[in-house]
Amino acid sequence: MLKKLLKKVYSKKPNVPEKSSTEDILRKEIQLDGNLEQTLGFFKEIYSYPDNQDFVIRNIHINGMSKKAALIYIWTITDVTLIDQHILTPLIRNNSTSSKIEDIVSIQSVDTKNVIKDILPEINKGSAALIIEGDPQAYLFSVTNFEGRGVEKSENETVVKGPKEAFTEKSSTNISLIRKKIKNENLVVESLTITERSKNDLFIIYEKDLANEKLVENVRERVNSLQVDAIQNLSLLEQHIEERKFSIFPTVLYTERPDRAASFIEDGYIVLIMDNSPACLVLPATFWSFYHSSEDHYLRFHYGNFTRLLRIIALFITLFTSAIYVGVVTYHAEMIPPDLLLAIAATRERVPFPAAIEVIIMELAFELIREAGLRVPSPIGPTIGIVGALILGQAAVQANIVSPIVVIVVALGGLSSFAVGDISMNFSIRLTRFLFLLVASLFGIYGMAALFTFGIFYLVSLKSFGVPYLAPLTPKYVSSGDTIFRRVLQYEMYRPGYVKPKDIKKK
Amino acid sequence: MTKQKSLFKMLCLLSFLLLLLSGCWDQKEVEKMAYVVAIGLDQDEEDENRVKITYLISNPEVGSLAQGGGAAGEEPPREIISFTADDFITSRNLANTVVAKEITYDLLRILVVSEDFAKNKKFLRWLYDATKEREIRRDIKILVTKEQTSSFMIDNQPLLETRPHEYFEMLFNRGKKAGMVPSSDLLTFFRITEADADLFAAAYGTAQQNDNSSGKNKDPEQAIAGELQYGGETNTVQYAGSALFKEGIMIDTLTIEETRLMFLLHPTENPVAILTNLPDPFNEEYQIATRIRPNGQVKFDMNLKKETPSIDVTVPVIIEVLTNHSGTNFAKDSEKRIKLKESFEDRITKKFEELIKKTQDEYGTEPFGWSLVARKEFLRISDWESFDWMKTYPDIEINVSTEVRLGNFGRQGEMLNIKDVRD
Amino acid sequence: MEQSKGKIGIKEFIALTILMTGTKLADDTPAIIYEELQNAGWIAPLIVGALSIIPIALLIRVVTSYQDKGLIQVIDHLFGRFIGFLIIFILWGISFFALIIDTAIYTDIIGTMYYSRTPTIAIYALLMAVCAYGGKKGFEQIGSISWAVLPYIKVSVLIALVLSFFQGQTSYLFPILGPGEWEVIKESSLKLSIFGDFIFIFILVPFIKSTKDFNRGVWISLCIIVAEVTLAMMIYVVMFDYQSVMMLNYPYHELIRTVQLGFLTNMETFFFPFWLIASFVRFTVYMYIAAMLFGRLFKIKEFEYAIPALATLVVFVGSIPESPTQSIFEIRARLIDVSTPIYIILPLLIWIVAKFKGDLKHDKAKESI
Amino acid sequence: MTIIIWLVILIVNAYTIGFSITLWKGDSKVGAIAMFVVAVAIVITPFFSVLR
Repeated sequence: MLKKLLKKVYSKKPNVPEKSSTEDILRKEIQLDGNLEQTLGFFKEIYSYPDNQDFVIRNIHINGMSKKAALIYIWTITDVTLIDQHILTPLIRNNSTSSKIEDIVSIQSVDTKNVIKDILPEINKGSAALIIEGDPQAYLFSVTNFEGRGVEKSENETVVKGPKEAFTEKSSTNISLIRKKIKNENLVVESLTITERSKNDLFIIYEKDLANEKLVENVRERVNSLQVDAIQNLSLLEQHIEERKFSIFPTVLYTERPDRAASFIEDGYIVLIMDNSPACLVLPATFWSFYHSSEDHYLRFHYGNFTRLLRIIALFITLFTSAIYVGVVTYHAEMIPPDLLLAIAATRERVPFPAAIEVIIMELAFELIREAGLRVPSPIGPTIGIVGALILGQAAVQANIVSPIVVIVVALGGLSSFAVGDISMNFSIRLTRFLFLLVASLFGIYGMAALFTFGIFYLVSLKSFGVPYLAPLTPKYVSSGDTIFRRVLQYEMYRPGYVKPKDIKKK
Repeated sequence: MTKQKSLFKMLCLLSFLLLLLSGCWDQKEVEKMAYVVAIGLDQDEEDENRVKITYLISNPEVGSLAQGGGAAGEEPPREIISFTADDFITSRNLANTVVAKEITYDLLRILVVSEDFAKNKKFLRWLYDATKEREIRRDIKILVTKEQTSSFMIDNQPLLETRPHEYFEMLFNRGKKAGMVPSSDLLTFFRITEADADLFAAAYGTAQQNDNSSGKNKDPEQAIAGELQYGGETNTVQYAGSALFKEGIMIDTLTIEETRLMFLLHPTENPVAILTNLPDPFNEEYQIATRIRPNGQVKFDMNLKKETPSIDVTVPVIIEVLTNHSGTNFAKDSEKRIKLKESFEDRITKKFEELIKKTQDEYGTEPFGWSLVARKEFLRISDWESFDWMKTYPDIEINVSTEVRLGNFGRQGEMLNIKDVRD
Repeated sequence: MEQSKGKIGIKEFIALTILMTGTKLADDTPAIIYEELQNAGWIAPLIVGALSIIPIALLIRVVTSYQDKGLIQVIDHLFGRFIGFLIIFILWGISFFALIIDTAIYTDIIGTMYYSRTPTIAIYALLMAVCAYGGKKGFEQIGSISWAVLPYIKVSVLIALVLSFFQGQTSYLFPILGPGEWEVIKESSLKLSIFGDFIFIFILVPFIKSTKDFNRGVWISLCIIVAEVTLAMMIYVVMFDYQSVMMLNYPYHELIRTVQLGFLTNMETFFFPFWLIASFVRFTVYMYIAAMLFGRLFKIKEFEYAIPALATLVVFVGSIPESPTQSIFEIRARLIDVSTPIYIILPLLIWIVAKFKGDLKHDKAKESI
Repeated sequence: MTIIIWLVILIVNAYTIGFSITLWKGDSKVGAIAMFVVAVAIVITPFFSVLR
């Protein structure tokens, strides 16, 4: 009911006077008719020339044809030297009368379009359009050159042993990074324009003979049904396509490592890539894909599983330490070994707050240090460490605001939280930790057990694109058995059954 | 159905939040608690139906090096209060007239009972209060003191262990390993009292040293707490020997030696090693220091269906010789070794027989836990109950034998013959 | 690899059955058994398990001969509208009543053993809130969660039992026959309905992937449960001796309060959460079954929506009896006695009617071809 | 505490009766009646237990 009401409020159209754009839309439907002046006029209108600074109209006279012509492009996203050397120079120097444009220009790909609507997106993508007097079509030369970083090291998902390269903001680079790993004609890169105003492109990448068609169709449908003006990048897209927007757990994996993406594609998953995102989205994602890291498989069997063990321990420490401390100290003091109990009691003697408040204060302080450390300009970075360690640790204890044991408990939990690499999962665990803390301070271990059961029910009922969140642990599926621990590579024989790949067995 | 769904979600959330808001009933902050480590129980002098309760409360600030402790060093390690109450459950509130913090039994380690009170018929009723109270565990220990528990606690001032719970824990662990006192926990007390067959042995201690002359030159083995003479700068409290309870009432005490023999005869409770002196068969003047260890399970051969039931008990022990004052070289002489073995066997068997005779004649039942072994001879509980161990025991014919196996003769086997040196 | 929607596999099924019935070793069921059987209490689960084979075999014979039909549908089919309604009403009555009594007992355990100052209603409400939430999620989820948590719960129980085994004395088990062999057999057959939950499991047949899985799952879980409960009952005696164990209300909780491991002397808070999770899952299953029967009785297709209301009702009804430790103990002991005949008679009745109608013969003929 | 219990009763009752109405409008009149009985029981039983 409440949700419905809220929905109503949100979906209500704000009452703002809107200017009709029918005129613009009509203009885009116009076919080219060979009248150069008129056509250029349209383009100038559409691109608000000369206000628009990077829109260029270069008027030229083609000698051989003795015709007037104009080259239209956006210079910021085109390769200007390419235009100069391979389009302008040949056209101007050309003398033969009969030559076709395709024969004069020495550019890789030439296309012709005759409706303005079709030409616009091409120009927007960085093509140059040549319009010639008396010719009812436009020649489109692909001279795209978006700026972007080169391929760099991945920063958020670092590994010691394994490839270091990461995705960049340029989708073509990203696709080539994946193609470098999967040299197979079955790798399909579908392209879709998903937004109405900014015309953002999305690439859906999967292996045709592996990925389940229903799944691909499901993704396509969900993406196509988006009615949004603009989605700049994948981080935003993720929130548009996920099933449960209010769920505390992520259901789409966001990774910046091409090797990880490639291995997911090889298991029959689907990968989404967009411009402007130095990462990709992997669908569907289970709990395990957030818990794993690519290094687990690069390391040898025992080493990999050791890190897995550490990570699961860290996960539980993060979730439970502070909650257990509060629960045990306030409700189950008898379970603490007597010496420790007396030590806790002694240090807490002069602390003015109840244990729960004390821990919450420290937890908040830790989260603050963490957030501030992330946002602080790097020259000032070291100060955060000093402030954090000295003021919040040392001084708070000496000032009797917190007891030293709480500092240990919180620091342990905070430290462990870094072991879970995935940023979304990291957040969900850190948030859940506060829930546990709250419940523990009100109901002790009983409350924690209740919340835990509640949480598992919740996890089990989650689905990501039709895949149960805890699969293949439960419900059981044929899979490589890669859950909390991994197997020896040779025994990981099956692709995960829950994505229903067309070919279950790996060779 | 969406209506129900959203409503349901709201309901879940709301009721959960409300539950959260109204929580914290059992919450207690650790620093607002007074941790009772030992409870003393005495008979109130005036009213038969009331008890005098002594609390030994531990001060958490002592012995912690935590920052902000401030003047912790100057606070005493413990607080002792005694008062009269109806029982030790309601006494928790009564204590708050003196102690500011809430009394908790979370750290309760030991229940101290004075000998007078333990011999009282009503004692059992008060002790059974412990089964009702949630905070009292079944693994706490029972100690019987010779004097009033309140004075015992005050006189008990351990010098090295400042924290009282640590003191009691270590004392009992060590005492049990050395075979000086029985382990005497509440769980066993209840079990034995309920089974109504055996005697329960509780640890015995006192803070008063017996000054009368009879104790002066006594063999330490024959002593119980209070009869040993210690000099030097130490705590006056002694723990030695055991107090026997029959049907929940204390009937007698056992000396250190008897306690140790009891351990050796017990089918399950075995001490790790007993250090003791046995007479030297080669020279009456000297004693041989030995370490006695049980060598496997005590063997029983019970024949209870006869008119006069009989039990054959075989106690296997390993004896290591630690000193050899007479200088007899038995390490290398097999004949002498056999003689030594036989003398040990005789000696120990004789002791066993004496003790068993005492239990049969004086107590009517045994503290060795033999009834558990005897139970195996019966198929049904009704048979066992009609056999009535406690009634039958004095008439049972008991044959004890000891199987001695000589262990090592110390690090250096051969001894210097002192007589030869003095020549 | 087609995903069968809402159905659970054999692993989940076994896990669910074990949690549903096996958790009984940790409430007051042992106390009810010990009351009559003294130290021979551990023989009771063996006998009950052996006797349970008959009704279970009969039910399996009947229910699995209908494709994809659960006990409810089979009863409907065999007895017609009116009598079918009556039988299902009785089943619902038992399940709902058992749910109320058992949750009340568990609330009491939590209250008396761990949270003595918290009002019963708060403990009760939290317990039922979690169960209602779980029940609402549907059967597949309940199956999944049972499988996910089962290993940890069983490991914790096993640790507790093994630790106490070393602290106890096996000689407490003697005299081995307790009150006498006839007494043991008589009393344990009267307690037959401790495993009465197995009847309700047959309601779940349509949710299991295949009848073969169901068939195997039932037998495997019966074996595991019998072994587990027997072991637990034995160890309670080994730990406390029969005189004391007869006086304890909740032996498992006394046990975990008494065991110790090295420097950890008070370990109950380690075992308590696992027991809690097991109880949550157990009552979720109960809740789901009760709601399902309720839905069938009153023709409510989406019976999951009735769960919150029923859960609230359980809380209010369950907190009616005063001094619950004793009064509910008596009610529960009586419920076990009352439902024992039903546990025997109903499967027999179903089998006879099915035989009479000729449904089984038909099936047998099919099998022989 | 009483206020909270009443609040819970209120919410659950609203929910139950809502469900009952949906059932009535749907195909199951018997179910609607049963749910209504449950709703009434939820109001009555507290007087014998928590609000005693």
